[in-house]
Amino acid sequence: MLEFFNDTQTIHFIIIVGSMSLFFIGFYGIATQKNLVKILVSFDIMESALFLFFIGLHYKVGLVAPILDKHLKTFTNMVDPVPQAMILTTIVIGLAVLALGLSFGIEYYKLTGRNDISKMNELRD
Amino acid sequence: MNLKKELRLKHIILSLLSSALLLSFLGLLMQVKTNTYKTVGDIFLNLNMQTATANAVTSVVTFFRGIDTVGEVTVLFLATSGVALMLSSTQRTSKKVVKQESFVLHVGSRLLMSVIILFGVYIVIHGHLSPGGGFQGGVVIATAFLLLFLANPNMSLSHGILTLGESLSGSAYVLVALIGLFKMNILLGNFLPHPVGEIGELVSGGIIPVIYILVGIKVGSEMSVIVEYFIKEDYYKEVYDA
Amino acid sequence: MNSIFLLLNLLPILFLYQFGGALHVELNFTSSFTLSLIQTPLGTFFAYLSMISFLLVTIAQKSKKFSFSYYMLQLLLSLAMFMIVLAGDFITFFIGWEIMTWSSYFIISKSKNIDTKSLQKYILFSLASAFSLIAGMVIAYSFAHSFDFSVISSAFRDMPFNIQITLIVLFSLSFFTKAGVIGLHYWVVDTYSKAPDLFSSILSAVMSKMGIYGLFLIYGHIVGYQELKMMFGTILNGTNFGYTLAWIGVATSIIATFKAITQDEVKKLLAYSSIAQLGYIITVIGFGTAYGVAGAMYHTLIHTIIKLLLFINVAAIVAQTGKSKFSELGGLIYRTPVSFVMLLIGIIGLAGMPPLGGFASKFMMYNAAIDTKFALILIGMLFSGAASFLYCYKLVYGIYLGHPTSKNLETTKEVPISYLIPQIILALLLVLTGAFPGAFIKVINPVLVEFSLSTIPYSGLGVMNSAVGSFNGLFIISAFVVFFVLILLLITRIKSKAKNNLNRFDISYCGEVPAQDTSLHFGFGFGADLHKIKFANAILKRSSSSFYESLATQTKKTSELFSRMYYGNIHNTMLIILLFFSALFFIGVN
Amino acid sequence: MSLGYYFLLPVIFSFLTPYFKKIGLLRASSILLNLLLFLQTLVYTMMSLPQISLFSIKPPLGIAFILDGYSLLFLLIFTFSGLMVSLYMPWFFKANPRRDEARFYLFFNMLIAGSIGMILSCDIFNLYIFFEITGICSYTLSAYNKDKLGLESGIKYLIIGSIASIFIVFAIMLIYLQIGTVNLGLIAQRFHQIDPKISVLIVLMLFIGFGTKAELFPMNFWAPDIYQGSISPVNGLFSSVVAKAYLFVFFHLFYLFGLNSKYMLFVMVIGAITFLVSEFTALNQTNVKRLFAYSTLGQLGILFMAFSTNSIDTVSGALFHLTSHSISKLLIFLTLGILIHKLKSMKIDILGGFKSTFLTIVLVISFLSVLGIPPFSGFIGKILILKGFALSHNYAAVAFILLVSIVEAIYFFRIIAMMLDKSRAKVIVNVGVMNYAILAVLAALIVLFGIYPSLLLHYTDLAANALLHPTNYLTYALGVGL
Repeated sequence: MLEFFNDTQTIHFIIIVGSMSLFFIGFYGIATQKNLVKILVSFDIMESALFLFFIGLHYKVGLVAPILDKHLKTFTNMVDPVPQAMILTTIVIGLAVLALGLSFGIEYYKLTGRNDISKMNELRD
Repeated sequence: MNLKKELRLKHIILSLLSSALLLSFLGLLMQVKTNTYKTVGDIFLNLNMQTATANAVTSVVTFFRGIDTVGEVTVLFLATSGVALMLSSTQRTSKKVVKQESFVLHVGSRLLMSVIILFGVYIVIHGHLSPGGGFQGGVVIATAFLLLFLANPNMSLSHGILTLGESLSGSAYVLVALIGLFKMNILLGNFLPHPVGEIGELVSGGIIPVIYILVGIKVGSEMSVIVEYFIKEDYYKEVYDA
Repeated sequence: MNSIFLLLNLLPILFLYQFGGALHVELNFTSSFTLSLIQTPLGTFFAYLSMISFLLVTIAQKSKKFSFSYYMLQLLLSLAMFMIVLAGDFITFFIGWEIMTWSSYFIISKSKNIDTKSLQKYILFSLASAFSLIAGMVIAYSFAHSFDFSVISSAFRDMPFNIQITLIVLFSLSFFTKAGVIGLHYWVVDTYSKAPDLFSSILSAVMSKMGIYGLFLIYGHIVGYQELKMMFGTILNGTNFGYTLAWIGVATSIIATFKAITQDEVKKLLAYSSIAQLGYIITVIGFGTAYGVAGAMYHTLIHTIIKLLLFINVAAIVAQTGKSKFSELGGLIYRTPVSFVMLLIGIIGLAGMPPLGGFASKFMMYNAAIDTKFALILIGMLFSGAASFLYCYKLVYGIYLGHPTSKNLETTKEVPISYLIPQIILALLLVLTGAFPGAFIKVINPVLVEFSLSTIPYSGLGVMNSAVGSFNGLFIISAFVVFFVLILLLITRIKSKAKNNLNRFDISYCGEVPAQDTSLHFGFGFGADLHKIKFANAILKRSSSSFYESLATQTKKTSELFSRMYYGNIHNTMLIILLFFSALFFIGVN
Repeated sequence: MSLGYYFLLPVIFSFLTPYFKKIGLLRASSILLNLLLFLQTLVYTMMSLPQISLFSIKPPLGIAFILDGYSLLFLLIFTFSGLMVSLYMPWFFKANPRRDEARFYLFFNMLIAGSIGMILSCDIFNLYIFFEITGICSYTLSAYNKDKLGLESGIKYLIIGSIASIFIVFAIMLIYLQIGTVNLGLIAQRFHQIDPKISVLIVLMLFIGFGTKAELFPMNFWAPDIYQGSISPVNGLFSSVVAKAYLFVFFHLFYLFGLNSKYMLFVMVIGAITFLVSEFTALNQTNVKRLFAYSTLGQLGILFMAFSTNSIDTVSGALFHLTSHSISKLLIFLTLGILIHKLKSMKIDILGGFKSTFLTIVLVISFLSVLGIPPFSGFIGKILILKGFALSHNYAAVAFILLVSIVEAIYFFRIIAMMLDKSRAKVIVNVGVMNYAILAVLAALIVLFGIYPSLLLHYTDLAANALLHPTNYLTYALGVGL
């Protein structure tokens, strides 16, 4: 019944639709939300969408994870390891920025009691 | 009232815009021709035997694109320092509160913690053999501390040890890179013996497991620091509000 | 300190004298352009003119304390001018031009009565002038592939007509601003009147001449008078171009003359007079005939001498009395007789009366106008020349004649000798240029050759030849001196008698006897009624200031408009980035 | 000697910062580090270019640091600025004591290291990591004050940086999906084979990403806020290092990917608008930091106009202008640090309220240099740029730059008039010996490059050649003959 999915094209189609929808949900989020935490969440949604998109499009039916084990002795028929490495890096960076942003937000909230970014307007001439 | 209307209008316009962008992105990405070139990753797969690492992703992360990982570790380190810079000022005042944890929680959390740490260490040192590695293992280790904090908010980690772990592992990582430069005239060169025959063994792959262990220590301590700062922060605020 | 800088100011003159006319230095500045100093007859003339002016002003500065930085900046200014007039290419010229701009700016800023607005006016006009120059020079470069004057000059012929026009307009605008052509003179009056008193003499006498040098350079050297003739065609005996320029010059001199008459501040009057005199030079500079060029050069020389003399004179009086308005001065003739004589000589020259140098230069210029048959221009020049008598009179009356307006004017002492020395030298020069106008032909002829114009025949030191006629300056001045001495004797005899018997309060009007504090200094106000003349009123009530002020307001409004965008709402900033992305996406991808 | 030191030494330094602090050698070690890197750069100026340092495996598979003429000039600027700021910081911390001095040094050194990484890396994903390192350092440094303003600027910068990085990541992913590589050399080779619509999308995303960070017009509304909220030496770094690093990357990719013919006009117009809007906005400012922030934006606008012209002369002039602008802005912001500390205000009036001949002279020199007035270094850059525009018969650009420069002159000379105005109340400002030396060196460089431009022009010509004809770079990036 799920043979329908055993087609690279179909999988890619689903991944593109899903990840892009997620991406533009995040896009809508950063465009409309004014709460700092929500904005950071939106950024994370966008990033996650990109990870899905990137990893997903590198999967082709029939390929396996690039790890040897008892049965697999050669690196053939495996998915591209570079996108995975890149995503790993990007996740960590995203995490780091998120943590930093939250700590800024907390500190700012403590000082002013606000987390609405559209009301952050003390920096002006 | 008027403002509300305006706001709603803005939301509608923006959602329309997002949908329009989504549709055109979909249209665009659907018709993308697949890549006709051999990707770098495919070449890496062919070369991967030479590194004697069973996990190709690990060899890409720590060796082929090793400097990325140095950068990544640095980014995490910088973020940790940034978090510490931001939140450290409130840290001192939060010590007053005394709220004893229950005995069950005390024992249970410590039992679980040791298991989790063990699991984390396993993931770290098998990074070149199986899925996982320094980052993942480090985060698992940090969750152990998260558990401790959840059980007992009064607990505090020894910053001296964490900093030492952070600094030494990070510096050792860079030193490994520099030793590669001196021994093989190439930064991050794999200067340790890595015979291909040993592939799949725990000790194999030359510097790759070494790097992943260092990364594991570093990520573990950094994530613990971040977790501590955020947890204490939260706690501090509750007290402050009450 | 004064003596050191006096010596330092001597150095460029010696340097120039040493090379004698064959100075040619080239310096590789960057790979694409070189700095070069080349001594041309025109440049040499202006170099000596400015260097000697600096020397004289430095002598006058002995009497007052000036800081080290003031002297340094003044030295820098003189070197910059040296660089300008000897430049062989536009880069050197421009570097000198800009150093001149900012060093003079800093000197002006040291004045006591300067305000930010005047400083801003000065620097912005100077920079506008410089930027117009730089625009011209890079456009010229794009065709000639060199900044060298000679290369650009030879490439000029092959440029498209609109580029040629653009270049001429840009360069002219730049130099007009420096010379203070009407409409672009907005900065001149404020700056001249508010600059340090002695420095005003340099501004008026030397710095404005850099604009004239620039015009000579462009019309005579870069474009060439022959080329101008070919480009624009001829009208009567001159070129169309010269005719247009002459109208600008005449308008400048007429308007500035009227404005000068109504001024109450001494230095403002001198500033307007300076604009008017430069207007004459600009009138004749474009004629494209030998006599036009000669007249312009001669008047440059005379105007430099006169303005140095007058400004130093006024500076001395201001320093001595602390007053700078006609309404506050008066009756100083008894207290400072030497200064009075100097000023008298100055205004005789300024009015263009024989026998002094001023007459020779005016003679030359009027003759040039007659020669080219620009009758209307000639009428205009004569008209403003006649009107200039009025402000000359006001100058001498307001300060020296009439009655002292306050007590301390009656106890003023003669100005210090260091002020008088340069004045005496300048007065002598004025006499000499009047007596030996022919000597100057020897200076002019090489320049005319440089501009490939016909030369002026030379027939003796005292004889000034022109297209229409000639006069013998030596003879005139001898006759004048004889008559002057006779009349002077006569007057002193009468005066010596009268002086003993009369007091200034020995008058009564309508039966009333003036009290001690009644001001009897009335004449200073003349010119106020000029408004009643329709023609003069039309000139006087118009001012370029409203235009520039509205420009400033517009700039401010624009600035406010733009700064409203930067009001720091990060949400909107983000939205703008996203919308910008979307817009570019829909435009670019689809 | 290895290019890797530019990144690895600061990394080790920052990892060990707590221990340096413990033994009390924090400031000294930071100075030493920056000095070492600067000296290494000086050594590189004497070596043949390009130079390459490999990581793990040679390109195009692996990542390498490549130093060509273009990056050499920026390397000089960055390491020099780093050295100057690290020499300045001891005074700053003495004047404004902070608890977190160690963390400042950490972020400061990594900011320089990240910027240098961006200009050296020959791999676009690696470049992105350095981009993030620079980003995180700049977010934290702008929030370093931990007061309302500082945190606000930190949050703003972080949000903007996140948007930029998302677009860049997306672009990198699309590139990898299309041509299976992240090596700049290979991308350059294969870029034209990308599906045209996707290639436009990639360019657009890179443009938004780097353009936002490089403070181009419709995307730079945040920039003045950041300057206002952060401390002066950091302003100096933002203006002379960080903004220039993003500009470097922008044009490096612009020319490597061969986008110059298609997008030249677009970038030029955007640069022109940036210039116009910023200079006009600066007129209306009363906060001194914002004022110079706008001035920086304006100068970046000119640079964007000039860099996109595709002519060696203009680009060389632009590089000259960039160098002199970096020096001037560093000088200005370091001086502002002194003034703000002494006069306890950020209003523009502080520039009229101090009495120090030395500071007045150096400030005037830097202002005149920014305005492009001879005999200071800014003039050479400006005349070369104008000459380049004229040579390509783009007279509109010449007229535009000159007209807007007058607007620029209005506020610079307003400040100068303020400084010279004797009627204002003046506070005597003593500059420390070290600051005296730093500012004197910077001012001397401005004058030196103004009267002896060949010294710098040699490097800018090299850089312009390397930028517009990156064949050497490409062979190294492709790992040919290694």
